[in-house]
Formats: sequence, structure tokens, C-alpha cells
Amino acid sequence: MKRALRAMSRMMKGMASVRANSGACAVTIMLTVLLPGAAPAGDSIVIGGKIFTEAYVLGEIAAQTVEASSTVPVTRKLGMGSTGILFEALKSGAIDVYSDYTGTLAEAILKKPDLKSLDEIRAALGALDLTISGSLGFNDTYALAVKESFAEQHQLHTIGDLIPIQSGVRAAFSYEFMDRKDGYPGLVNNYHLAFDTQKVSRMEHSLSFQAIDQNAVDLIDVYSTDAKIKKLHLRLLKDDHNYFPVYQAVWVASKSFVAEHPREWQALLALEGRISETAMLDMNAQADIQKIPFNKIAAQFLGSEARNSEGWWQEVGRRTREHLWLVGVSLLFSVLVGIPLGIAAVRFHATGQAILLSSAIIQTVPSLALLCFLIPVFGVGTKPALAALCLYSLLPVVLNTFTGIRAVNPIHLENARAFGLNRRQVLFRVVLPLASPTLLAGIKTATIVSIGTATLAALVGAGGYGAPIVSGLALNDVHTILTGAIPAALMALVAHGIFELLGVVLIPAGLRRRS
Amino acid sequence: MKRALRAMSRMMKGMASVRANSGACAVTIMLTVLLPGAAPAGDSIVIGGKIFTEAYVLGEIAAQTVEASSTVPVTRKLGMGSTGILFEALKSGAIDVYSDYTGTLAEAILKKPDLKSLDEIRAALGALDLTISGSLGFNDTYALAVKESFAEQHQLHTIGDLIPIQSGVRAAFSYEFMDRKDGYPGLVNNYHLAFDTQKVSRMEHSLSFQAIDQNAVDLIDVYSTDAKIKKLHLRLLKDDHNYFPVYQAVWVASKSFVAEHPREWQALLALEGRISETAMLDMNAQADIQKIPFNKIAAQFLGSEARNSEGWWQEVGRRTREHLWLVGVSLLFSVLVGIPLGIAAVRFHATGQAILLSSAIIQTVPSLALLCFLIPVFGVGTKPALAALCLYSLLPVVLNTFTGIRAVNPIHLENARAFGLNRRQVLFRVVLPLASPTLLAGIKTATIVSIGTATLAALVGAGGYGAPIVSGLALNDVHTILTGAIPAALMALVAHGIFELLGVVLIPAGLRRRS
Amino acid sequence: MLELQNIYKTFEDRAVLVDVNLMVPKGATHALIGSSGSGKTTLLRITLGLIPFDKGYVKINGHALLSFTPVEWADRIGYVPQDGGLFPHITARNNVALIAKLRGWGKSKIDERVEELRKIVDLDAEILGRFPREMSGGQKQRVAIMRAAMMDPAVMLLDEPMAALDPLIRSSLQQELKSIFQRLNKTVLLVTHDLGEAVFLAEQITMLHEGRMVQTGAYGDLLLRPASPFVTQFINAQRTLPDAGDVR
Amino acid sequence: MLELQNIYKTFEDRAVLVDVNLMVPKGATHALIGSSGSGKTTLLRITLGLIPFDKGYVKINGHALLSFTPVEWADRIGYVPQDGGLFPHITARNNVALIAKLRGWGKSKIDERVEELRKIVDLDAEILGRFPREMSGGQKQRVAIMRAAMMDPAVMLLDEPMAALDPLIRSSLQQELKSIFQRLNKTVLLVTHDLGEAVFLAEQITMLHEGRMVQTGAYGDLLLRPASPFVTQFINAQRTLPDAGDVR
Ligand SMILES: Nc1ncnc2c1ncn2[C@@H]1O[C@H](COP(=O)(O)OP(=O)(O)OP(=O)(O)O)[C@@H](O)[C@H]1O
Ligand SMILES: Nc1ncnc2c1ncn2[C@@H]1O[C@H](COP(=O)(O)OP(=O)(O)OP(=O)(O)O)[C@@H](O)[C@H]1O
Ligand SMILES: [Mg+2]
Ligand SMILES: [Mg+2]
Repeated sequence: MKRALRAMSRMMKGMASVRANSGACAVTIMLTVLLPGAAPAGDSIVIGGKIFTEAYVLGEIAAQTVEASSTVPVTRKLGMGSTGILFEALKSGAIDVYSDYTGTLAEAILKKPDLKSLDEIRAALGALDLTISGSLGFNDTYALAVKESFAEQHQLHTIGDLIPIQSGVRAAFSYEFMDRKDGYPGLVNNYHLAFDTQKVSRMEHSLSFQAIDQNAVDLIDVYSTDAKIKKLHLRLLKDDHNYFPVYQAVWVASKSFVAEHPREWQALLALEGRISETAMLDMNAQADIQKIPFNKIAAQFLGSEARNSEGWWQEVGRRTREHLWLVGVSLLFSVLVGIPLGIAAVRFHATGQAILLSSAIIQTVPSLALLCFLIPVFGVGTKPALAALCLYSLLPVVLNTFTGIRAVNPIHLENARAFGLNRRQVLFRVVLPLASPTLLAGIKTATIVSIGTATLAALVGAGGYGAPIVSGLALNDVHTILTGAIPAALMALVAHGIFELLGVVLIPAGLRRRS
Repeated sequence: MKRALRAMSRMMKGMASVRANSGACAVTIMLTVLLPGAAPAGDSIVIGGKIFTEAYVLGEIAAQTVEASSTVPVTRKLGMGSTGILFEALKSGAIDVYSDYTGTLAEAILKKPDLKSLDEIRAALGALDLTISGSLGFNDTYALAVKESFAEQHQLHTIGDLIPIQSGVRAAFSYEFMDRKDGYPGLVNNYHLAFDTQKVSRMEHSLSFQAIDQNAVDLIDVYSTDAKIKKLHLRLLKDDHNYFPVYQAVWVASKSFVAEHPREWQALLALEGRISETAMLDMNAQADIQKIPFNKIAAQFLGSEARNSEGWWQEVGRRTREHLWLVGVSLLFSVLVGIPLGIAAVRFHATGQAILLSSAIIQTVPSLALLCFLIPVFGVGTKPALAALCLYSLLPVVLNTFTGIRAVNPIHLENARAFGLNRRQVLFRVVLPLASPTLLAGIKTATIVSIGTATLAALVGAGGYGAPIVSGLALNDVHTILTGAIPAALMALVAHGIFELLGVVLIPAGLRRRS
Repeated sequence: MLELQNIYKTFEDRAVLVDVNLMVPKGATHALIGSSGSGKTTLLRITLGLIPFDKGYVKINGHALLSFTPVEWADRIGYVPQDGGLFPHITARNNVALIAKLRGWGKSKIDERVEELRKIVDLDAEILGRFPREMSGGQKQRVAIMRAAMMDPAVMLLDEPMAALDPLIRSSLQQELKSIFQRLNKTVLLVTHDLGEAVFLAEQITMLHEGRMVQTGAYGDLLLRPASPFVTQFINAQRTLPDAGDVR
Repeated sequence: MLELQNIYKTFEDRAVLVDVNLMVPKGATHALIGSSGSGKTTLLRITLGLIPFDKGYVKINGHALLSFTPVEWADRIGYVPQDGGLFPHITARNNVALIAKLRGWGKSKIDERVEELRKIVDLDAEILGRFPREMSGGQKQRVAIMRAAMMDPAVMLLDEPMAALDPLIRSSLQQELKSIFQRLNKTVLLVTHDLGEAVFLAEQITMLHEGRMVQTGAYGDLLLRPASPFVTQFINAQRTLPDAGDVR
């Protein structure tokens, strides 16, 4: 049991760390229509953010900065899936500002990796009606790290300082760093380093921290603001050749936001250059290692009081909204798509068999595999979760629609035609009302299955009740699990109640029994 | 995507390695009745086996030994979940023989960890109508390992040999080993070792292999027949004080098997003392590292020709049987329990609401969480998978039974009573036939959802199509994934076809439409 | 002997039956006539114990409805519902034979009995293999009569059993039933809108109007000594065929 | 004018209608009588275009069934199915008003028309709010007649529309219908087992037997110049009330 829990927790982490997935491209028609990125922005300023520590911290900093400079309410949409999703959200106005890195913008959004300077990137984004601030002050890129003690011993400050001791250095580099042209090969070239290849090993990134801590190696590659740098007392070696690509942190905003809220944008711009690498590293460490809430970290940085930490009720409220959104959309989908498919299945025999078969086959794809397959298409976040939920909710609705309609006594159809109802009218006035109990049972099954399956959505960062369940399972913390599991069960209860009521409203009185 | 896959693979491994889970105790009433351990033995000799490499190898050796000495056909049931499951299977006659370790038998089955000698254990098992062979020749227990090169350098052969260099040894021990009384604390005591505690670290077991390989440490704890010992060129240090508990490998058999098949039992006994630690370690390495099929390894060991490796068709056939068993039992459950619950829900109003609600709430427990919660109750293997599948298949059946019955025109019930049908007869002659289309749709939904959900069963070692899907996801090997996914889809197709036929047989002709 | 004493019944506060008293001696046939919606069908359903009623007693041979199990009670009574009430999912033959099968009759005994009844109601043998939705209105009605008679019950309740039959079959069936009722000493309560049928089959007639009994008596009483002008009106309303003489 | 020419219909190889020819001039009422299962209901369903047939033509005013859309055709014809055929899920009022609503009639116009029809069939206003399962057989039948008449169609097909009505309501309804048919010049095809009703309402009568037309003509023709002995037998089978003189 414990091992299973631990394995699950590792899995969650693996999934959450899928960072800048391009995704969100080959969207199937139906689903794009249904999924407008996220809920619309409305009258508040919406701060977005990606799903890793640094993005949470920066998002909280942005939110509190705007709150301090404005009376417009601020909505936080932190922990969104991928660069692609945030970009779409920005374009559609679902969010107003978020933090990103110049390198990522150039590569993932502009698809021009050779754009380096802030001005070039800002100009290119202009064409998309977006803009960026100047650098916030730090560069989150590759860096080389050694232990403080080791650095002291050998007087290491820059990468170049490694040359005198190069033949004796034991290095462990990540597979990615070793393989990328702009990683190890270029580095050695650029700095004319000559490590003893016997002493350079490839290692899983997370293991290399362990290795350097245990003095098994002397030098590793890191992201320059990784919290572990602080935790393990490592020193970053200065890249004085500016060899590594630049990943300056910036605010990304839509031009319309800048135009409509100049004051707030100015407040954000005032942060330019204010967040040093050390400061960022510090804040990441506070979050990752000391587990201080993001809002506290941001408040401390900004020198203001933390707004009250999100209370239990608030968290449950937010999770409820997220979960409702997931279940609601898939419910809508199953009604708007499943019922017509069920009707079509009755009307056209061969097509009908095909429809019933496909909805059956979709159901056999296990949820984890389906989510894995949907990630390349939809990225991480709400979309793949919604897509999976929609697909899963089809079978009960299609099958019950089909069955319900087939069970309608044909004499009623004959009479309806005799009285001059056309096909549509026969369908809506006679067939569907008479089939409504069975139909409603199918929708109810789909909804309740969705409430359960939607907890899996947390695996792709879509939030909802799954988030506490998943982290609770990871931490082996029953209390946290229940924070998600009990509201999910309650939602099923409420859904049950709503369907009882719907039964009263939708099932024609003439079919109901007085018992 | 890749990371997600990797994370899943890690998870599977984590779950599969839950080794000797006591489990199988607090079985709920209904489910025990439905789950007779595994399929019955019949006229063949059934060789069981647990779900880790060594158990597969030994199982294959036993199977081939019996095959060579007997004309009775041999059935392999390797990869079963836990000690508890194998024990139950042995008692009920579902299997005849399997391999286990004296320590495990004493602890997990006899609950008398102080029984040490083979004779004591055999005597105690006798009371349960079981018996064991003598030791097969090796002891799979804790051991200390160092690198060959390190051993050469310091002339290390026994644990005692560490004393001269004890203050300089860098050791990494697993958490379990450090914490168990009969692990590190007792060891130091027993051998009067005085390691430099600064140099002794705790480490995840799998990481310690990595650490010793990278010369970060010099000494680690291992299981004495772990394949990695060979792979990483480690040397085991002899426990010349016999400090570590003994885990002698033995055959465990039911007395009835010994009585009915004395010749075959003799053939198995002939293997006593024949499998040395080195030989076992070698075979484990062949399986784990060289990926040689178990049957080849066993055949080579026994000096006979390997029987033909299980072909693609045979594997699919076996997976199909396993999957059918999972789906079949849960289907049976949903029919035998779901339909009566649905009927009860119609008959008693308050109870009805309670039934509908509970089946809805069960559905909201996410499958991974449910499996995790069921493992402590049912152990690993088919049982928790079946329990989960049964629970999940309830809602569609209960809800459609309820809805179908409620939709029956009450005039038919009134007439039935007027003609003198009693309650049972009204139910079976009128209500159920008239509700049968809706009912059947519910069972069909449940079945097809089960076919999909049953692939999750592989996570708890229950086999089925999930096994290739899960290992395919782990290896990122689409071909292997499809080996499971396509048959699962086909099974859904066949299920669809069968339900069409069932419709013809079960739905009264008077209700069917000629179209 | 079938007795209904002081029956009151309301549907959602509307009185549907008010103080109805009826006594059908063993072996007698009693006709229930009255305007549409006057409560005739409701009275039969109450007699069968199918719906609860507010006040009164229903008795067979002096034993009250409540002293029997529903099955025992139903076994004593054969019933033809107003609309035939065939089960839609089984064939005509199975509709007729259902109870006999459940009571363990042998196949040959069932076949014999079905054949006997089939001849009485003059139905084509082939029709027995059909489902209700494949039969004409009159065919369904005849199957319903067969079903009610199948177990040869002592009491029969017939709700407009021949309304959908053509005159030819109807009159021959009336003949058959009359002789059966007399020969086998059946106690019969018959609802009909056909006064001719009522007079032909029943010794006593009760007229119901808006849930109340207007009059009970032989046809002669109703005709010659009507309890109210409504009775006379009702009887005279029956449209008769013009005589041959009145026709060009 | 409603014309049926050379209609043939088989159900699973059993001939149900064989060469049926029928001509109902505009404004005329035609009665269809015949034994149970002779194909009367089937003929009406064919006329309505509800079931396919094997041969022949159905025409209104010279235009064939096939030259209309089903909705256009249905709009020309009012229909009372044999069993009433009310939709179970809506109230009696909604059953009656359904088509008018779909055709966009205003509420007051609908209410007026419903009220008018309600008076004709002599139904309690309160009953219109009930669902079919809460009505008596005769009440349902009257609602079915209201529904058929609602849109004031030029052609009406009535399948035993008054079989479940008591003599009093039946005869007054017959009066009403007759005057409506004449006043509004309706073309009517009426199936009935009540010869009195057929003679009272229809100028021409067609007798069907086992799917074939036995005779078409006025009542006098059937009575005085029967095409076969069966016709005479059929007419004489109608059981009449004993005269007052024959009664004690
Ligand atoms: N389930 C019900 N709910 C409410 N009212 C009902 C119900 N069943 C019958 N009624 C009403 O009770 C009264 C008596 O109905 P009943 O069916 O007994 O009449 P009936 O004498 O059989 O009429 P008919 O000759 O038309 O069949 C009618 O007014 C009817 O509308
Ligand atoms: N769906 C069907 N399948 C097979 N046979 C049918 C079907 N519908 C009607 N029949 C048969 O066709 C014949 C004519 O039926 P129809 O209903 O037209 O008779 P009818 O003249 O209306 O009789 P009734 O006076 O009893 O209502 C009958 O023998 C009937 O059994
Ligand atoms: Mg009635
Ligand atoms: Mg008919």
C-alpha cells in the first residue's frame, strides 16, 4: 500500500513537471468549440500562471502587485497546463498577464529560436497583439554548479575557473544537457574545457543532486533558480562567455490589457530588474523546502502583509468550481452529442451499429492511457481532461437513448404521424418524452461516472477534487484525501438530488407514478 | 508524454513489487463467495507462483520438472498476487505446488517468526495439510555487498573481514534495513562492527545500487539473489556468524498432491540442494538483464530443450482468459447483486434512495485510489481488481433496473395481480420481461465499462489485457500496447455482438420491433 | 355468492362510488349498466382487490376479501378488463395459458383447454401464435375472454367483454356464454353498454349513475317501474335497427 | 372525395385485404361493417398512409396519397383510432390541442374550439385536465373524437368511435355528429359494429369479410337484396331489445 502510494506520488510529479508542452494544436473540431481555454475573464484582471513552483510565486507576486495598485478585483488562474494553453488564454482574453521566459516565448510561441533580445521578441509578439515587460531581473537557464566547499577549495567563480582543475573534476550531467547542441558539446567548445571523459557521467537529473551531495561528483548542470541549489549549498559558476541561451523572466500581457489598465501595467513594470536570481532561488526554496504558502512568500518579497491564506472553505469552493466545470462541460457534451448519436443509431441501422460500437470501444481505452494519448494533442491542463471525460460519458447516454427510443410503443409513433406531426415533432413531442426516463437514467449515470473520473483530471493538472486526492495519496495523508473525496461524494449526492428534481420537471407527468 | 509514461512504469513496478502482503483476510462476505481464489484445478497439476522474477523462474523449473516426470498435463499459474493468495489457493486445491521461503512461511502463514528449522516449519504446516521440500539450495536473505574490485583490494570475503577497514567504509543501507532490529543494529552488534556513522547513509534501495556503481559508496545491503549483484559485479560477503534470518527456498505442496502424485513430488524433491545461490542469481540476471524467457532459463538449467516459447497467439489467449475472468465475474456480480438492488430500490422508497445514492457514491471513488484502498483488504492480484470492478459495475445496472421497472405501465402489474400471479411471478413473468430492454442496456454499459476498467487490474498484478498495455506504456512501446488494446477493443466488439444476440434471446419477441 | 356492501371510493377527493350495494347469488348473472364514467370499471377493480377503497365490504360466499391472500382471491375470479389487458410481450396462446402453466397444468391438458375455448370464441387457431400488436381489436377481446375462462373460475367479472365484436360473433358468443354460465353455475358480474346483451345474459340489472345506484331489478322492472326518468331515458336511447318495412 | 382502388394488403404472406374498392363522394358518410379481423382497421390505416400496401391507389379529390407529404395528407384527415390512441404522457386537453398548438393557433382560439367540442361529446370540463390513465374507457373515447375533430378536417376516418359509450351519450353524439357531417359537408368513413349506428349515420354501407368486399349499398339493398346469405345472417344477428310487451 505504502509503496503504491509512493509510486503514485512519483507519477503525479512526473506529470506535473511536463513543463512547456507545445500541445493545443491538432484540436478536434467538436472539442475546440466546447472548450474556450478556460472560463471567461469578465470584469476582473486575471493573472495566469504555469504549473511549477516559480510560476506560482511569480503569479502571486503579479497578483498582489496589481491588487496593491488597483481597485479592480484580481482573479488568479495559476497552475494552468502549458505554454500553449496560456498563450491561447491570453489571446482569447481569458487571462490578462502571466510570467514567462524569453527563450520559451521565442521557441514555443514565436517558433523563432534565434530571436534573442527582448526588443526583437517584443516586436514579434506585437504582431500577435501581445507585449512583454523588461526582464524581471533573473535568467532561469542552464548553469553549472559545484559545492560551496569545493568552490572555496578551488577558488571557483566562473565556468572558466574550472580550466585549471579540469582533468580532476568528476562531473554528472543530465541526459538532456549532454545531448543538446547548446548543452555540453557547445560548452566544452566555447570554454575550451578538457574534462577527463572517464570522469564525466550521464545521470538522471534528480539523481545528480544526490550524487553531488554525497560527494560522488563535483560538478553538475542545474536550472539556475532550482530550489535545491540553495538546499544543498551549491554555488553557480558564472557563464561569463554568455554561452547559455537566455531565459529572462518577463511579464507577458495582451495589448488590450495594457491599454485598458495602464496603471496596473505600470505597477508590474516597476518590478523590472527587481527580482534577482538569488531572490528567486530563495523564494523557490521557501516554497519547495520550507513549504511556505505562495501568497506569504510573495507578500514578504513585496514587503506587504500576506493576504489571508486561502481558507479551507475557499479551497473547497475553488475545487468545487473547477470540478463543476469539468463535469458540467462533459455533461453538456454527452447531452448535445450523445443524445443525437443515440437518435441517429435508432434511425439508421448500419450507422447505428457503428455508433454503438465506437462509443463502446472508446470506453475500453483505460483512462491513464487515454490521458497520456491526449496530452500531445491537447497539452496539459483542463482540455485533455475534458476531452477524456466527454469521450467516457458517451456510452451510457448513447446506449440509453437508443434503448429508450426503441422501447417506445410504435403505436404512438403511428398515431403521431396520423395526426400530422412531422419527424421533428414526433421526436420532440412524442418519442423523447416517452423515452425520457431511460434517457435521464443514462445522463445520470454519465454524470456520476464523470464526477468520479474527473478526479483523474488532476493528473494532467486540471485541478478539481482530484488535486487534494492526488496529493493526499502522494503524502499518504488521509485528511487531505478526504478534502477531495468527501466533496466529490457530496457532489454525487447533489447530482442525485438534481436528477430526482429533473425527473419531476422533464419526465412528463402522465408517465410518472404516484407511489 | 514520455515523462508521464516513465512515471507510470515506475508506478507499475512499485505495485508489482509488493511482495509478501499478508492480505486476503478481512474479505467482505459477498465477494469471498464469488471469488474462489482462482479457477479450479481440474485434472491437471497446477504450479503456482508469486509475482517476482525468482518466483517465475522457480515456477517454470517446477513445471518443467513435473512435465518431464509425468503424463499428467501441467498448468502454470505464475504471477499470482501475494503469499496470502497462494496459500488460500493451495488450501482450496486451486494450485498444487509453488515455491516459497522458510522465513516467509514462518512469518506470513504460520505467524510464528521464531520457527527457524525446516523440520519445525514442515511440522507446523502439516497441521494445515501442507508440506514442504528440503531447501532447494539457496537462501534469499539480506546480505552485504561490495564491488569486486573493492573486495580484491581489501581482501574481503566475510562480513568479519570488514573490521580492519571499518572506519573508512562508506556504506549506504536501505531504510528498511536500517530500521529493522534484525537488520543494521543487530548486525553491528553481532559482528562488533564500528562503522564511521558519518559515512553510513540511508538510501532508497534502488538508488544504493546506483551509488555503489558510481563509487559513491563502498558497501550496501542487498537481497542475496538480486540480479543486479551480477550486473554490477558485486561480491556478497559471507555471513559466517549466520546472523541474518534464513530464507531457504523450498517447494510448498498440499498433502493431497503428494499423496496423489508421489512420482511427481519425488521429481521435485530431487531438486533439493541443486539450486545454488550463484545459480539462482545467474538465472535472475538472465531474466532481468538479458530478458531471456523464463521457460528457456529453466530448460537450460534442467538441461532439457526449452518448450516452445509462448507464441503471440498463446499470450493473447491467456490474456483473454484472464480478462474474461475479470469481466465475467464482475458482470455476474452486477447481475446477481445490481438487479436485486435495483428491484429493492423500486419496492422500498427510503431504502431505494439509499441504494441509488450508495452506488452513485462508489462511482466517485477514483479507480487508482480504490485499488490502493482495496490492497490492504484483498492483497495484490485478482481479488482487489475484481472487487473494484464489481463495485464500479453496480451503478449502471442498479439505475437502469430501477428506471426500467418504474417505466413499466402499471396497468400490466394490475392485470397480473388480477390473474393471480404472486409477487415473484409478477416480477419474473411481467415486470422483468417488460423492463428487459432497459435492464440489458444497463448490463451492457456495465460490461463494456468493465472491459475498459479491467485493464487497470494489471496495476495490482491481476493480468489481463492491462498487462501488455501497462508494460507497453512503461516501455513506450506502441506495439506492446496494441497487443493489449486491440484485443480489448475486440472484446468490446464481441460483447456488443453478444448483447445484440442476448437481446434477441432475452427481450420477449412481443416487445421487439421488426424493422 | 358475490356481495358488495356499502362501497365508497374517492379518487383525489372526487367521489366515484357512493354507497354501492350489490348481491349476486351463486349461479346468477348480474349486469351493470350506466353512463360513461359512472364507476362501473372502478367497481370491478375494487371487487378484484386491485385498488383500495374507502369504506365497505367485498365478500365471496360470505368471506371478506381481506381474509384471502391476493392470489387466493384472484384464483376464484376470472376477469376480462375493459381493454382486454393482454400482456404485450407474449403470444395470445401464452396469455391464455400463463396461469395454467404457473399452476402446473400439463401441456396436453392446457392444449385441450385452449382448443376448447378457442372454439367457443370462434378464433382462428393461427391467431393464437401472434402477439397482441398483430391482432385486430375483436381478436384481442376474444383472447381476453379465453384467458378469463381458462382456469374455470367460479366467479367471473366481465368489463364490456364483447364491445369490439361484430354482431355475428357477438350473438353466437352470447349464446355460448349463457349456456356455460348456466351449465357450470357461474356467478357473473357483467358490465355492458349493450342493453340487449344485458337482458339476454343477466337476470338482474343494476344501473349506476355518477357513482350511485339508480335502480336494481329485472329488465321488466327497469322498463315498467323505472326508479327515475333517467332510467327510461337510458333504455330508450338504445338505437334500434329500422324494420324492413321502413326501408326503401 | 375519398377513393380506394384495388387495394391489396398482406401481412407476412397472409392476404388481409383483397381488391378493395371504395368511393366516398365529397360530403357523404360511408360505413364499413364486417366480421372481426376482416381488415377494417387495416383499411383505415392504409387510407391514412400509416402502413405500406401491396397494390392499389388511395386518392383524395383525385390526387393520390403519394403526391402529398405525410403531414399534408394527415392534415386533410381526422382519425379516431380503434382504441382511442391517446398519448399517455400528456393531459386530455393537450391531446386534443396538440396539433392546433403546433400549427400556431392562439390560446383563446384553441380554448374556444376545445370548449365547443367538449360540449358536443358531453364531457365534464374537469376531465380535460386528467391524464389518459385517469379516465374511464368512454371518457378516453370521447377525447379521441374531440382530437380528430379539432382541426375541422375535410375527411374523417372513425374506427368504432363510440363502442365504449353508453346508449344515452352514444345516441346524442350520433345526432350531433350527423348534423355536423351534413352541415360542414364532411367526407366520412366510419367503422362500426353497431348496425343501427351505421344506418343512422351513413348513406352507403360496405360489408367486408375476410378481406374481401361482400356488398356495397344502402341498408335497404343489404336487407332486401343481399349479395350472399352471409349478409342477411350478419344483419339478423344484431340482438335487439325485447319489446315492452314481451316483458313480465
Ligand atoms: N386513476 C384514476 N384517477 C382519477 N380518476 C379516475 C381514475 N380512474 C378512474 N377515474 C375516474 O373515475 C370515474 C369512474 O371511472 P370508471 O372507469 O369506473 O367509469 P366506467 O363506469 O367504467 O366508465 P366507462 O363506461 O366509460 O368505461 C371516472 O370519472 C374516471 O374519470
Ligand atoms: N401487425 C400485424 N401483423 C400481422 N397481422 C396483422 C397485423 N395487424 C393486423 N393483422 C391481422 O390482419 C387482419 C385484419 O386486422 P384488422 O385489425 O384490420 O381487423 P378489423 O376488421 O379491424 O377487426 P376488428 O373488428 O376485430 O377490429 C386480422 O386477421 C389481424 O390479425
Ligand atoms: Mg369502464
Ligand atoms: Mg378493427
